[in-house]
Amino acid sequence: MKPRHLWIDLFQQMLLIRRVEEKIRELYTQDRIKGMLHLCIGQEAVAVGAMSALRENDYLVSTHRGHGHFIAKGADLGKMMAELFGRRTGYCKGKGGSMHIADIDLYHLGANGIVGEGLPIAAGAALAIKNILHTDQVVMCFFGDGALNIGAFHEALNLAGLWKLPVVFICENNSYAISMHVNRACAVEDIAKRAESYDMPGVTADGMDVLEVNEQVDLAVKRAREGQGPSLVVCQTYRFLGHGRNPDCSTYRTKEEEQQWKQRCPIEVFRDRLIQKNILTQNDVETIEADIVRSIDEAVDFAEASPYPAAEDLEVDIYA
Amino acid sequence: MKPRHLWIDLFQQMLLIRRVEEKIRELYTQDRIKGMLHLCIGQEAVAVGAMSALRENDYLVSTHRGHGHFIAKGADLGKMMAELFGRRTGYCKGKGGSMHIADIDLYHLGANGIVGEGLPIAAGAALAIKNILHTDQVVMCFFGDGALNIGAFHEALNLAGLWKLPVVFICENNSYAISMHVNRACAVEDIAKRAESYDMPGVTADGMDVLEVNEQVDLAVKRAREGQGPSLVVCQTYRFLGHGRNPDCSTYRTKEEEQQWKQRCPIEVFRDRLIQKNILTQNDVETIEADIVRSIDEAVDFAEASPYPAAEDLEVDIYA
Amino acid sequence: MREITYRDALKEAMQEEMRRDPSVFTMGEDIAVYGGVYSVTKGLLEEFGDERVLDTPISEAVIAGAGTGAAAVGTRPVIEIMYVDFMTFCMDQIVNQAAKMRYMFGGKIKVPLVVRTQGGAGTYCAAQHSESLEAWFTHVPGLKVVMPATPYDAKGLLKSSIRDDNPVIFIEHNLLYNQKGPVPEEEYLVPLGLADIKREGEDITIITYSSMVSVSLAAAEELATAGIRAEVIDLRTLYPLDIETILQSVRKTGRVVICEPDCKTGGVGGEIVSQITEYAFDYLDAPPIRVAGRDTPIPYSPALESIAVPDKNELTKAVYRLFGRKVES
Amino acid sequence: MREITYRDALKEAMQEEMRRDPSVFTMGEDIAVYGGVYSVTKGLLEEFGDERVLDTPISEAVIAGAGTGAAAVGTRPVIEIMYVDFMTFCMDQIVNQAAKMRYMFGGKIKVPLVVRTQGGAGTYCAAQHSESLEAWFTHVPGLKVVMPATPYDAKGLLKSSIRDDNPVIFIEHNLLYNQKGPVPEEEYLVPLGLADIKREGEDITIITYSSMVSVSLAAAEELATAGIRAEVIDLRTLYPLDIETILQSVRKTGRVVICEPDCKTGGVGGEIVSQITEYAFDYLDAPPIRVAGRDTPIPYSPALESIAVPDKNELTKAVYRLFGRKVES
Ligand SMILES: Cc1ncc(C[n+]2csc(CCOP(=O)(O)OP(=O)(O)O)c2C)c(N)n1
Ligand SMILES: Cc1ncc(C[n+]2csc(CCOP(=O)(O)OP(=O)(O)O)c2C)c(N)n1
Ligand SMILES: [Mg+2]
Ligand SMILES: [Mg+2]
Repeated sequence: MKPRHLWIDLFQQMLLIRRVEEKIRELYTQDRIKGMLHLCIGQEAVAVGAMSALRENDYLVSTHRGHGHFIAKGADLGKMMAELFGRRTGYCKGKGGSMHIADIDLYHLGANGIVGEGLPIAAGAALAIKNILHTDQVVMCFFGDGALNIGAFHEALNLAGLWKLPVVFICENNSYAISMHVNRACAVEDIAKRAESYDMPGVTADGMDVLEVNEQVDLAVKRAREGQGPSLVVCQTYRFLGHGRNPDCSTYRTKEEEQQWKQRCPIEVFRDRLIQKNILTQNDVETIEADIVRSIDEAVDFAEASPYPAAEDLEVDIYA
Repeated sequence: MKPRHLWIDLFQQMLLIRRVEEKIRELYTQDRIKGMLHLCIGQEAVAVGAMSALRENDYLVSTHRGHGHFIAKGADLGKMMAELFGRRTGYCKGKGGSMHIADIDLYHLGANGIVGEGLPIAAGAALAIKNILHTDQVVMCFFGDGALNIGAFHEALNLAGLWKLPVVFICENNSYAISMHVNRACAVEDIAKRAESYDMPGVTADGMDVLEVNEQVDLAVKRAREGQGPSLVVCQTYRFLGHGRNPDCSTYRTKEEEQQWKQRCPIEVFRDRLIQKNILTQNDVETIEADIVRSIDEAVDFAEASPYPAAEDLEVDIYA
Repeated sequence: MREITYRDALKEAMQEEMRRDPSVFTMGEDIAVYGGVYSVTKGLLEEFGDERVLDTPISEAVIAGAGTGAAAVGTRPVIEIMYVDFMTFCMDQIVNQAAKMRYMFGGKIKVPLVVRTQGGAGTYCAAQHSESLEAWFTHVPGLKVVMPATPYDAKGLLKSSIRDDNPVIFIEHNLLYNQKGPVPEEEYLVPLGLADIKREGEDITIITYSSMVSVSLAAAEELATAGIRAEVIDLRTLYPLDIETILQSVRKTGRVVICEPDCKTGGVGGEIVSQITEYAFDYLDAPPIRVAGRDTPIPYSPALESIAVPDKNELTKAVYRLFGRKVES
Repeated sequence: MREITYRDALKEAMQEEMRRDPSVFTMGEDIAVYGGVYSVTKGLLEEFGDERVLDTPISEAVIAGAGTGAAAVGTRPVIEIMYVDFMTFCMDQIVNQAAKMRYMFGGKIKVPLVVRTQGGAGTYCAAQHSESLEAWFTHVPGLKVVMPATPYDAKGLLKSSIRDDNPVIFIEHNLLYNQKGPVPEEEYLVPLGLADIKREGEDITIITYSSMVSVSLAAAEELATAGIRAEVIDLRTLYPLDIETILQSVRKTGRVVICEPDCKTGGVGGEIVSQITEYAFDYLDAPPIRVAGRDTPIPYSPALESIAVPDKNELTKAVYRLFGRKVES
């Protein structure tokens, strides 16, 4: 388990993600940010718990719901916001947006608009590391429960298990793929058991508990780094809001279910724990909040003050 | 288990398949048959054992190594040979050849040139049966060990397990996909266990024993017919010859291994058993052989006497 | 005549055909309980039940492959692939199986499969949710390719597609779902393979389809004020191509612009230009040209996306140029 | 100069590049122990070991996806997809990932991935093992598409493809593996994007590639005896297209035939005709025509397969017709 003095850091990161997502929601509700967006509010503990098991030069492969991963990997908020605003100063010069945000300098191989497509890419990065680059880097690959039944999941896990690749597969199981409950999509309930088909350990973690996520993922990362191959870690979590911009979830889930999960808010529960254990005071929390708000405001200002790409940029960077 | 009086029938079918395949080999060695071909010599017990668990109007989905399946489904040898000869009188008017031979009247949905592609098709036929046609038909789907690691396997088995479709998946595990040993391709050794990921039973049968195959498949077919959903039956078998036309297997398997398997020839072992149990005499065997040889010769004569398709046929039957 | 949206027109087509023929069923991601991410299938689950309206896992390959298998045994599946971009996951099932099965089997089988999907740029969804891949499918013998531009055509063509005995790739456009247009209450069909002259004109032929139809009509309107009478042909079906209607128009006008939403190189326009050149070369007063999407992935930034795909200005400029008129670039 | 086969030329390219650059590695089905079903990679395992020469399971999607991931982190994978027909399994990985990654990421990443595959009709392998799908890939910005016709070009282009920093679809032709041709002992490269005039002529331009190059050269030979001097342009790279070389020739000859192995509708010929019409309309003495594969799945029967794809006779007849000469059909 992470030493206690790092718990504050975990809390801080989760809160930062939450506040950034809230700001983004505000911005797209005002139509200042366009396009397809998926917020990870409710799932912050997975991103932060998992990523804090990584070294700086470990690779990350993210998903369409990737803001949290990106922030936990150390994203500059200004460049991230600029990307969402479609500005030239964004991480992808405005060409990627939320679903394709990436930064190779941060060892971040991109969000992905296609369900499950991160898995083969992660396997490939891990293969390159193991066979060609000969470093002790690890690749972390996030995917949602929706990706459990797509062919790429099977092919990638089989290859990783077969070749003992240094990759950690993290399933963020928030029970839904858009409207589809995981039990209506996946022939089995115990997802982690699927790891057995690929000769790798599979564990389930409480995705609302940042420390538990971190503990489980840490083991998996160690295994990978030591050459023992891949693991599957299933984190049970919940998205508090709608799938994308559409806030309505009423056709496929109940208010009661939502309420139950919201009571387990990974940030509030952890905050109370930190305060209770005297690791943090209410005052500290407020300072942290204030810092976060300020940094987000700065990021938004930077983004909105930034220029759009010019027409000449359209056909640039297609080829190297 | 099949009643004894049907054992002769099983023997006869296996022998027929063997002799047809031998004839085809002779014919392509003489370049009288062209193109890509995959013989099932050594694997006859799987085709015959499995198929004899079916009713006439149960569907069959076959593979590139499909001659045995097709014969066991009741193919007319003349029309089959004509197809391999690329003649107009063939099952597919010469357009399909070995890899695409099919006959919907025989409830045979086709050999398939693409590894693993039968599985989704089989799932779909089973879905139609269950949800729309409301019959008690069953779909039997063969595939090789090579298909175990392609996405379609995962997606099809998941869907079938999820929706409890009336389909039986039969893996003909002959240990090799061209040159690739199954243990070099599949992250786990116990293939049948993969069924657990899809909420269906998975069993392993001795694919060199026609009665054992039949017994296991029979259970699976009953389950499917009774609405209990799909099963996976892995039949351990061996192809005695090369993968396709190329007879050389020396780069990837040993003569000793081949010898060991050949000693377990499903036909010879079963013949000896029948004779030993006085179900069959040596004389009967010879009569059967003679009948088979005659029918094959007739089939070849029919095929070779048949006309090729005409140039006008080229662009016919693309659309209904 | 009443006006309904493209979305509702499609839904009516589904309802009418499902009522008419019990062998029609539909499956796809989020189409049942949720009613489809573009709400086209809303209400179908309630009316037809969960045997005929199925939510699938995210498994495009098996959706298409199972559709093919179901079609092969005599039912009429309408599968939904949420974005045409995701057709990349089921190319084998569509191209090597569904499209070829009848031919490979010597004509003894029918594969009445409809693949409903939608695509196109214009919604700030970036490179993986904005593709126009129709050209690929026109290159696959055995498939038909349909792309309706109006509610009327959407309904009539979808009904015909469902009744067709061949695999049909039916590509809707996400910018059109909310568009309203006249749709009769009475039943009707729009046959596959027939283009529609959406506006008559004598001076130039604009050949177009899907989202570019309204762009072309707007351009024609503007051109008219400049004295250029443009004929606008909405292809509706890309394969089989209604080359007769095209040639008739071209013989009359002698000038052609193709206005297409997909990227130019390898797009559907190339094929059309080639056929025109092959069959009506002597009628051409000027080279047929293409006003098409740029050869680039679709960028996210609204500032760039809007110039990645043709608009009215680009089209009218191209036409003016063809008539030798000066335009400020 | 020594003569070696197309197969050996490809193998030499692999060997030389793997010796030169330790970040080059290769994976695919049956390529290591077996040496490849067309023996192109025979001996690589022995020389470079099993970390750099990998037999994969039958998992085309992850082969391509892993290739993309490996390329993204700085290595140079050469993946083999056994038949171009099986590219249908990895379209998403190639089209939505490899091709778009650089653009989507704002130019901050390179994806130096080579997809070696082979295809084409002529080997009695029927509809699922005989495709010519090159047109699809030319329609995907971000990809390069290479199709060599000779041992010399095969070697030089594969070496350039491996050194290229972009995803390259490198499509070999199964009828060419045993063809011999001159290949220097010294190292050389053939740059991507440059067509090659395989025969000079003044009267007509035959534009072709891959297996159709030898067909075109044979036709040119026959045409010469009839007094028609044909120029034969081997495109070698289909994307980016060397339109300059094409236009130069067309301006000289005024007549064009495209001779292509893929099926006509939606094929690469349409694009070329369109570009020629767009940029050299006034130089054309006759409509550019296409001699292409028929719009049909490839049939198994040798009697049919042989007429599904162009041959010398079909090409010469088309040329005679273009010159207004009578030919018995
Ligand atoms: C291959 C593919 N199919 C469908 C989609 C459309 N889609 C986008 S997100 C999504 C649901 C994903 O669910 P999950 O993986 O559980 O992630 P979550 O949204 O819950 O984080 C779907 C179906 C897609 N992007 N890619
Ligand atoms: C998707 C796909 N990839 C590759 C091939 C080439 N191929 C044809 S048969 C074969 C091996 C199949 O092995 P298996 O499934 O075990 O069947 P077997 O040949 O042993 O009967 C391969 C790789 C193919 N036909 N389809
Ligand atoms: Mg989910
Ligand atoms: Mg095998």
